[in-house]
Parts: sequence; C-alpha cells; structure tokens
Amino acid sequence: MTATQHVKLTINGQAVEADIEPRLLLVHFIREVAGLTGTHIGCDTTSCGACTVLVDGVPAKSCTLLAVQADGAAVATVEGLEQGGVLHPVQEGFFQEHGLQCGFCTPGMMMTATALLARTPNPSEAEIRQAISGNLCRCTGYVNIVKSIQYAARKMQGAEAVPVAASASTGAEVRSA
Amino acid sequence: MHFEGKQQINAPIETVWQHINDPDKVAACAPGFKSLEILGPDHFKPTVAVGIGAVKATFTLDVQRVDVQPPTHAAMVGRGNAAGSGVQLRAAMDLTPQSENVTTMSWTADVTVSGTIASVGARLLEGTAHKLTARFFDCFREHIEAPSAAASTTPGEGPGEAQSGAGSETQSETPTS
Amino acid sequence: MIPDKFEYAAPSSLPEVFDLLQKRDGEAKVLAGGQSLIPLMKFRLAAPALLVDLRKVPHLEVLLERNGSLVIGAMVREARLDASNLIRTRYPGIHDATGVVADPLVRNFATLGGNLAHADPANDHPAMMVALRAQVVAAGPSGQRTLSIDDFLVDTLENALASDEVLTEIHVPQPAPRSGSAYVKLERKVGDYAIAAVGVQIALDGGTCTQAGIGLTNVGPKAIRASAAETFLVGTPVTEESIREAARLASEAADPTSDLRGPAEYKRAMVRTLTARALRQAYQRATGGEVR
Amino acid sequence: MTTPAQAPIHGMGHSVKRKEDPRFLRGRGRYVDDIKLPGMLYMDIVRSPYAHAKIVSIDASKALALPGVLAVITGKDLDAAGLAWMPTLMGDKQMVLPVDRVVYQAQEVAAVVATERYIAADAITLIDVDYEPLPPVMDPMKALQPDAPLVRPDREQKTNHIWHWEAGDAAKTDAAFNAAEVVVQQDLYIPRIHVSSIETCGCVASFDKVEGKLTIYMTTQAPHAIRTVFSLVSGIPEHKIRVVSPDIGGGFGGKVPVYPGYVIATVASIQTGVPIKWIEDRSENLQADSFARDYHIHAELAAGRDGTMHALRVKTIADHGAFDAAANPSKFPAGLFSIVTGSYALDAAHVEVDGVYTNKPSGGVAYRCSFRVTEAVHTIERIVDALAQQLNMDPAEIRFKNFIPPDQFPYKSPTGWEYDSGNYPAALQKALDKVGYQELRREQAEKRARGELMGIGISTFTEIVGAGPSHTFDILGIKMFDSAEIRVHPTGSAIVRIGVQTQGQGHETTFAQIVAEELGLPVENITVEHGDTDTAPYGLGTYASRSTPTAGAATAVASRKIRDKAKKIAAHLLEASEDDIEWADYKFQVKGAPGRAVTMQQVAFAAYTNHPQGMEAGLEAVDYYDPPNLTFPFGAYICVVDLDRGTGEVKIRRFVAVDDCGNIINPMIVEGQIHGGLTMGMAPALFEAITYDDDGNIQQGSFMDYLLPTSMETPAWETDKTTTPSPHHPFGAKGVGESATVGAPPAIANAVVDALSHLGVTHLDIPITPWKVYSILQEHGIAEA
Repeated sequence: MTATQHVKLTINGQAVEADIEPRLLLVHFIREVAGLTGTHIGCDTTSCGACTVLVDGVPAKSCTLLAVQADGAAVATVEGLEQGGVLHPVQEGFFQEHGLQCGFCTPGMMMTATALLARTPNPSEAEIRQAISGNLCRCTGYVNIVKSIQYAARKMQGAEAVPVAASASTGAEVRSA
Repeated sequence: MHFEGKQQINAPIETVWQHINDPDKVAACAPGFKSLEILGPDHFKPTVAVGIGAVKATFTLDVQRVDVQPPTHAAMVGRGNAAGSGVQLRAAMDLTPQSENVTTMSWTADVTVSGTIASVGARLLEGTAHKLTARFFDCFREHIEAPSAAASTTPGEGPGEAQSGAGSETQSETPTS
Repeated sequence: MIPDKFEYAAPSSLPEVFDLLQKRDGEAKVLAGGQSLIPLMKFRLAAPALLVDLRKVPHLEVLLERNGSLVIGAMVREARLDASNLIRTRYPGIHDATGVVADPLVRNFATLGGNLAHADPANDHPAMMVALRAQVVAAGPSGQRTLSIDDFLVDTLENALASDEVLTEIHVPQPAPRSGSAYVKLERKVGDYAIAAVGVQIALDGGTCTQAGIGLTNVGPKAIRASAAETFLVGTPVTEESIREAARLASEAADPTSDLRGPAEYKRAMVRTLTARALRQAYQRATGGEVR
Repeated sequence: MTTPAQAPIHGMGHSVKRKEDPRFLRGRGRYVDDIKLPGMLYMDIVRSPYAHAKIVSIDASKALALPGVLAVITGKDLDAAGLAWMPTLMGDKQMVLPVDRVVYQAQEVAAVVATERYIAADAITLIDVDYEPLPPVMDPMKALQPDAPLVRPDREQKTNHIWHWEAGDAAKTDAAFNAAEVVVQQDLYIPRIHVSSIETCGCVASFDKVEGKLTIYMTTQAPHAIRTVFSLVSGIPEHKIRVVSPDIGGGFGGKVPVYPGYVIATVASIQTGVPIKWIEDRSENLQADSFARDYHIHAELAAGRDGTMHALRVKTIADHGAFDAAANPSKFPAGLFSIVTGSYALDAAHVEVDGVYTNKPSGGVAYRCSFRVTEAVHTIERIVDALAQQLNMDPAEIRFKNFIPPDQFPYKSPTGWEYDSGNYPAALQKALDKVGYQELRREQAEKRARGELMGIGISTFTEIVGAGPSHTFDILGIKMFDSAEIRVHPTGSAIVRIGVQTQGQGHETTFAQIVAEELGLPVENITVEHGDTDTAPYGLGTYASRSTPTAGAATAVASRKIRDKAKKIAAHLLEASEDDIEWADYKFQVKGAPGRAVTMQQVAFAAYTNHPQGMEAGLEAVDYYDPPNLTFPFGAYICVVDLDRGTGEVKIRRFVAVDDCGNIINPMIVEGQIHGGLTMGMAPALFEAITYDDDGNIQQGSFMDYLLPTSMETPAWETDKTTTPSPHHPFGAKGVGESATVGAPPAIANAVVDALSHLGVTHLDIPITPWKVYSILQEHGIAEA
C-alpha cells in the first residue's frame, strides 16, 4: 500500500485513470480529475443528492463514495445524458415542464430520474416521489420535477409527449413522514 | 452534562489516595490515553483519543489539580481541543473509609463539549460521555484492586471492555444534564 | 469536508482481510458500503489508518434460504434486499425495514452487514433482526463463530467483533407457518433516523401467539429486545386487548433520552403506538385478516 | 430590405421555456466552484468550537510546516492592515477574523492557503488555538438583563441592546384597546431558520498585480453593492474591482450579506498575487452564515364582539446574533415588519421591535422573504384566527368582515404604508370555492364526532415587495433603485443588461419577455446579461422580490425610451409625421392606414443605416428606475391537514394557493416560484428550526438535523390566481418570489390549531413537530392508545 493508488474508471464511456490518494472522494475525482463540473456538491452527510451520478447504472451519491471504491466502474454523469446532440428525454422533460430553477440540484435529480425510468418505465407519481426522495431541491417544490419525469416516461415509451396541462393535481396523498 | 457515581474499592483509603495522586496512574485510566506531559506537580497535558466504535477524536487537554485535601478530596479542571471541537471538564472525588480495607469513592464530573462533536454528534454524545466517564472511575477501582494488572491494561479500548463496563455494579446513577 | 489521510486495501479473500486487520490492530476499519463511515470520516470524527474494503471478497453477497435459515451475506446491499421477492414475501419485516433505511440512493450502496456492524441504535435493521432472533456469523483468523444478534450488539457503536474479525453472514430463522413480521418507523422526514421504530414477528396457532419477537430502534443505547412484551404475548390470543398490553410492556422496555426528535416521554409513547401498529400489521400478514 | 419570417414575440403572459435551461440541463452551468483559474490556490477556515471565548494564542507552526501550505492568516495579520473588521450592510461592524475573542460558534478564527483543497483541509486541523471559554448568552431576553455577558465589548454602549424601532400611533392604539369589547393576545416565537440553498457560499478572488485589478467570482445576490463596499474597505478604486455573480445555486437571501470568507480570500489573493478559491462546506454554511427570523413576538388585537377588528399592538424582541449584519434598508432595522396589520382595515396599530445581540451568528437575513414580512404575516394571520376562535366565528367569515374593501385602494395603513391595489375578498372566495370549503367543514364535523382530527387553515396575506422608493429606501446610503440597459442591434436582435441578477428566478427569460413585449422583438432574439459589475448597470441586486418591481420596471421604461426614438425613425421611414404614427400590434403604423407599417427590426436596421439627419445613430437606452411605491402582492391560502392520533404527525392533505401578483410576465415561471415558495413556507411550519444548547452549540449542524423537506413530505400544491395590476408599475406587475413563503406558514399552523380547537387549543409555535401535537393529544386523553 502506498500513499497513492492507481484507479481507472470510465466516465460517460471515456476511460479516465489517475494516481490518487485513497481519500479522494468520487465527486472530486469527477469534478477535478476528469474536469466534469456538472456534478455538484451540496452537503457532507449524504443527504442532498446534488452529487448523484450513476455507478454501473446505479444512482450513487458521489460525495459518499471514495474514488477507489469505484475503481473499474462505469460512471455516468449529466454530461453524458445528451447523445449525438439530442437531449435525453429526462433533460427534455425538465425543460418542457420547468423542472429546474437555479439548476444546482438538477444534474443529480436527472441522474436519479434516468435510473428510475430504466428500471420502472412507467412510474406512478408515488413511485417518482419515492425515487427522488434522496435528492433535495430548494427551488421547485418538486411538483414540476414529478411532471418532468412523467414527461420523460411518456416520451421514452414512444407515446406522444404532450405536456400536461398546467392545472394542479388534486392533492394525492403523498406524504408519510 | 453532569455525571456522578460511587465506587466501593477494596483498599485502604491511603492506597486509594496514593493512586489518585500518581498522574501516570490517573492518566492510564483516561479513555483512549495516548500520552502525558507533566508540566508541574498539579499541571498535566494528557492526549487522549476519545470515542466509541469507529468514532474517535483526539483531544489534547490541559489539566490542573485543584482543591486537594489529603486524603479525602481532590478535584481537577481541564480544557482542551480536538479538530473542530472543544471540551471543558471538572471532576471531583471524595474518599470515605468504610472499613480498614474498604474505601468509598464518590465522584462527580461536569463535561461541556463544544463544536463539531456537539453539533453533529449530539445524538450519541451524552450516552458516550456518561459511559466513558463511568469507565474512567471503574478503571480506578480495577487498577487499585489489582495493581499488578494495571500496567498492562488500557481501558476504554475495544469492544470487550464495554461489556465489562456495562456489567459493573458501579455503573451507578443515571446521569442528569 | 475532506477525510483525513488513510491507506486503502481491497483484498480478494477473507484471510487477506484478517491479515491486514491483525497487522494494523485497532487502526484498521472494515469498509462495507461506507454510507455511515464515510460521512463520519469527512467530519474527521473517524480517522482509521487503514480501510479494508470488502467489495472484492467473494461469497459475501449470498441471499438465499438454506438449512432452515435465510442467509444474507454481509455485503448484500439494501437495494437488493428491497427488490428481493424472497424478502418481500417471506420476510416482510426485513422488507419494511429496508425500505426506510436512509433514502433510496443511500440504499444503493449501504449494506446489511454495515448497518448491523455499525451498531448505531438508530439504524433500522438491528431491531428487526432482534425481533427475528437472527444470528450473525463472525469470521476471523481462527475460524468462524455464530452469535445471537443480542450478543452481537454490545452498546452504542460497539459490536462484539474482535478487532481482526469480520461479520460475514446474517442468518434469520425461516418463518413458521402462520407467522408475520413488520417494521414500523416514525421519522421526522425521509432520510432521517427514527424518532422510534419497532420491529415485530409473531407466529400463531389458531388465534394464539406461539412465538413473539419485538425489537426497538433508537430508544436506548442499542437495539432493545422487549422481552416482557414477548413473554406476555406467547401463549396469549392475539386480540386488540393483548396487543395493547404488549405495546405497553414494550414501551416500558424502552430507555430513550430527550433530544431533537422529542422528549423521552414522547418516544416511549411512540414505542407503544408503533408496537401496536406493527403487531396488527404482522397479524394481518400472518392470517390475512384484521385483529379483533 | 425584406422582413425575415417573424419568430413569435412571446412577450407578456407567455409560458416561454427558459432560455437559461439548456446549459443547466447539460451540466454546463458555471457556478463559483466550477471556476478554475491558472495557479489557483485553495483556502480553508479554522472555526471556533466555542460560542464565546477569549483567544489566548494561535500557533500555526505545525500547519505552516505541512508541505503545500503557503500561508496562514489570522486576525492579527488583518488588524495590521486595518482589515480585521468590516462594515455590515446595517451600519454595524463585523469581525473578519477575530483578534482576541470569538462571539459565536463556528466563527472564523484563521485561514489557511494551500496548493490543494485537501491539504488546506488537513492544515486547519494543525492550527492550535488556545481558547479561554466565556459564558455565552443565547437567549435575547437574558441578554437584556443587566448582568448578562456582554457580546460586543467593542461598542461604546455597554449593553446587548442594539436598537429600538417603532411604527404606528401608540396613543391612538392604546385608546382603541381601552375601548375594546374584546382583546385577544398571543405570544409567538418564530424560530431561527436558515435558507440552505443547495449551493453553499464561496468565491474565487483573483488579484492581478500588474493591472492592479481585483476580480471576485462570488456567490452573491448583490454584486454591485459588494463592489462598492469592497472598494470602500480596501481602498482599491471601484473601477479596479470586478465582482461577478455567475450561476448561483439558490440565494433566498442567504447570499446577500458579505461573509468574512470572501474578504479573507480577497486579502489572500492580494497578498499572494494568485487566485484563491474558498468554498464553504455545508456545516460551515449552516453554522456560520446569516440566519432568518428569531423573533419573539407579543401581539394583541382589539375588536368588537361582532368581530370587527379595531387595533393591533405588537412588541417584539429580535435576536440579531453577534453582529447586526442583516441587509435591511437603513431606515428599517426591523425590515418591513410594520406590514403586520396585513389585509385588514384597522383603526390603529402600534409596533415596537428591539434588536438584541446574542452569541449566535448574525441573524435577520431573509429566508425567501421580503424583510421580516413573514414574521408580520404569521403574527396577524394567527391572531385573526385567535379572535375568530374566541368569538366562535368562522375564520373565513371574520376575514371577509375585516378585509380592506377593494374600493379603498390605494389604502393608507395605520403603520404608514400605502397599499397600491388589492382585491382580497375575490382571492379568498376563489380559494374557498376551489378547496370546497363548506364540504370540508361538514367532513370535519363528522370526523370530529368520530374522534378523528382534521383541520382547515386559512391565510389571507398581504406582501410588501419591490424596495424601494429612493426617498425612503437605501442600503448604506445607496438608494434602492434598479437599472436596465438595452441595445438593439442593426438586425433587430438585442442585448439587455440588468442591475439585478438571478439565482434561479429565470431573469434571462422574463426580462427578455419584457423587452419582447415592449419592442415587438422575438424573445429568442434577446439576450439578457447580468451579474458582472464590469458590464451590468449599477443595481442593488436580487432579493426581497424586488427584481420585477424595480429592474423589471427599468427594463420596460428603457424599452419605451427606445420605442420613443424608434417612433421618430419609423416616421422617417414611413414618410409621415411622428404624430401620425402609432404603436399597435408590435408595429409602428400610420394611423388609419394599417397597411403602412414598419417593424422594430426595420427600424433597428434604419437606426444604423438610414436614420434621420440630425439624430444620433443607434438604438439603445438606459433606465435607472426609482419606484414611486412598493408593490403589495397578496393571496389566499387554504390548507387541509389530518393529524395522526397515534404519533402526532401532521399530514397536509391539500393546499390551495390563490396568488395575486398583478400582471404576470411568464405564468410557468410564476407557478414554479409559488411551488418553491410554498415548500419553503411549509418547511419552517413543520420541519426546520435552528436551536442552540445552553453552551452555545448549534443543534442542527448538518442536513441530518436541519430538515429540508423532500419530495415525500411535500404535497402536490394546487395553485390558482387572481389578477389585480399594480397601478404604478409600468406593466402592472408586483413581484411574487416570496409570497408563498410568507403566506404558507400561518395557513398550516392555523389548520393544525383548527384541528385541535375543540380541545381549547389556541396556538402552537412553529415548527409544529409530531411531539408537540402528541403532547396535546395526550393531555386531553385522546391520543390513540
């Protein structure tokens, strides 16, 4: 064991390798070694999810993972969502349904949404709210984030992505705590 | 936080008094004891790594013995810092001979913890502080009663010790804070 | 928020793990999912000199029934438990508990073994495992030993592992016929530790309780077994009345302290409410009907 | 010249998709921590574990010996340069780094500059600070006692009392109380809370020694004011300072103050000549940055037995922490708290506030709220309910009875405000209809009979935003105008630079819509720039819902200046008299001959190619808008809650919000702001509070204990609107960013009290936690067994 360790992982399909201190957090590896600053840091206690990326397809809070733990993994970040100049349906959904304001939580939120839709193509509102409950947003009150993910779900299923009307829903029971 | 307790020690009061007047022996009972710098007859700088389980903070303390009334009463006041945290403490003990070979030690301890440990770890703080304080005084009794073993035992380290501490009849009174 | 320096190793066998733990006696720390440990290290409230990551150690991710027990490898992630049909249908109490550990993203990396070995009285699995009378397997350089969950959980953040031992498996007795389990948690918000939570398991013969396990979360220095409530229930018909009495007894077993989550008295009352709710849920699962 | 195919104008009232989104959606936002300059060093800060202590000594030798550490800065170093203290925006002074004592926990004590973030983090643990702890004073009432520890011995006045402020007519109010048939009174504590934008604060300070120019990229809501303050403090000429507020990850008021970290990083950059980055972690942000609320209020309401409200008397102790570093306008140390008479026609009111120092970080910044309006609205909306309860009246009925009638606007309030416009009964009626109020009351009665607990809470609030008119409003003497500068390019596209900036409000879209509307140019052809003091016109920044009322107005007025000039050019092009030209349907046309028309694009081209002889070329304008009055948005909120009798949990079943913010630029953005505001209103009502133990330890030092609502706690908000334009605003808008934060807490608190009112419960302080509710249920023997 030496002071640094060599790690190699792929980020958005590109191999990135470096000699790093074992204590380097994955989020700092992504932001500072790989230079991809779309992944943000919002807390230190694995509470806010601003740093969410996919590690081997699974959404992870990258400030609570060491880069060495992700050695050999395939990491996906917000910068990899757009493919060939076409926005990912989740990105399109957030745009169409005004799912973001300051934009700081947005990359993490979208990565979580992407993983949800890969697993559950047609989630209910309750499932969406449950899935994003580890990602804090201070601007939107989540209503439009839910709509954004519903938009993406419709789009990904090939249904015509008609934006839902602006009328508010009638208070589905979503709170438990 | 205020803690107090009472120990029956199977030793004459003079033996107990000698023991608590030996800074090395006292320090050896400090939880997570690492080193001791003796600055004067009543002025010490112990370094202790205090904690439970994975949680540990290394404090450098400045301790003064005050109000010494041989062979029945001694007190100490101290303060110190660990990274991001501070501690202030005051402890006093009173010795009463029960018989020629049995001494009662009544103790009180007031501990104030400030900074990261208090603001982030408050949930676990009081229980831990109580446990560590009680172990400190338990350790006295054990060392005095079994002086030959004292040199090789470090208290407060490792899970095995916790069981013996928890089982001790001198775990004494409920803390009040 | 940056951890202190440490060395890191990800050995690919248990003997190598033991070797590292022995060489760095007391200075090394086993890393499972890291979801509790890494935040502590970022606050520098924990600063192990060496992290021994179990991620490459084989056989720690088993999840199956074998010889009358459910066997869960220590490195099985919460998300996998959450998605498991076996767990949901046969061990609904574990399913309940899994679903309320922190938040869904944390559950993607957090492991059952880590949750138990961290021995945080606020963690959700310990109390459920107490209710289920689980056993844990500790492996060390001189072999394996099996401990009851009660013996494994020593005190706040303290488990019974020696410094060179590793928790490898959790064994949960297979449920008896007509049995049910449940875990009910009260939390301030999603992601929070419990104000209080209760795990229960009961088995029935007719309407009469033949086995009972009740574990309490975050109302004492460790997960608490509500023994008097268990004793009371066994041999007693499960009715609203007996549930209420068991809940009362369980609340007496709690030893909470007052903090931001509420006064001790409130938490004790919550143990009563939650025990009753968990028992009703477990009964419903055991019988398909409501408690009368 | 031919007119190109016209893209849609999409001016006022269109839900235009946001122009800023494409970069955010791709992870291409540029927040402060994303900025990396060549040679940049990192700074980290040593903070005090004690709330009150003498600093005996600071030993940095071990830190300086760590490879990669370049400098350690202490208060003594700054003191030598005269920079140990800085002015606050409230005219107090504040320590940048302490010389001999700390006065709140997590206060900055020393800073380390290192080559890497991780090394800086290591180095701060190696600095030995010997503290001699002093007794802290955490309670403002105790702080006012004569034997209390003195928080600020540096001041001439040897007291913890900062200021006394009052509004209204005391004698008239007392008389009304003496004559009153009914008096209700209520103590309310509105706890300290923290905005906790998901991005923390930080900066990159870069001093160019050759040019003598300081550039600071900073998480600030008010870059120009910062530039001026920095120039005054440092002596660097203002033209040599550039403050850039890049993309900001949420502000909500927490990024208005000047934090010591910004100043220390700046000093470090000036000393080292290289860029210095400083980024707070979350615990630093929660523990040390400015807080909101912390008001201890005693309110009394005098009324007739028929429910007619006559007078209001309010006394408040305001805990401002160790430095009075809020950002209130200088004549309003308690902000706009005197809006406390709310939506009701009262004969008299008298309001007093006393500011007090305690050993806490600075208090009094906003939490998505315009200068203490939330405290005011909570007070009046709670006490109106208390009156209704005492008189056994329906809370909707008592509100209808006492609303300022729609025909009384502009309305002069007993504390001196002139409300610009309002129609309160219409908003409340709309909310009642939408929620199905009568049906809910029936359901409540049935449930009560069964022992179930449900409550309906109403809040009919009046906001006061858009500070403000220069005769009354200034910060450190700088008048609270705001500005816009518009340039129309020859091909008919335009750039707009504004004195406010955005932390998520969507200014790049809405300000483009204002110009699109006023000039008839497609919104997609208009670029909005803001936040860079080298290019943007001077403005006071974005907070207190002031952007649309001030800079929005400036943008409209500047556009109209352009249109005035354009009209002359249009007359020239159409070979008509200017008097015969009218602006209609986004075109200049000859009156009575709609076929003879030119578009703004055509005019713009002519302004550079074919302008009338004697006229200046170009098409641009600047406006510094001094609003004649504030604007008074309002709304009616109704919250329906169910209480869990076994746990005391409050579950919001429905929440209907009817808002009126006058004319709306972009309905999509307004609705989004209301959703967010409602969530930040719910948060302190049910979850968030900052508290301290007696030793001065903050008890919510991380997001594990400071409880930001998740998607699971947040209900599906139901929104609607009425439209009552502001008569004095150029396009009738009012500002909306904070209405919901202000209006929501009393709706929720009133709903919970309503659920328990039959037990005689008249009040619960926020946050209404499960244990508070449960203890009431237990007391009355109705907790689920």
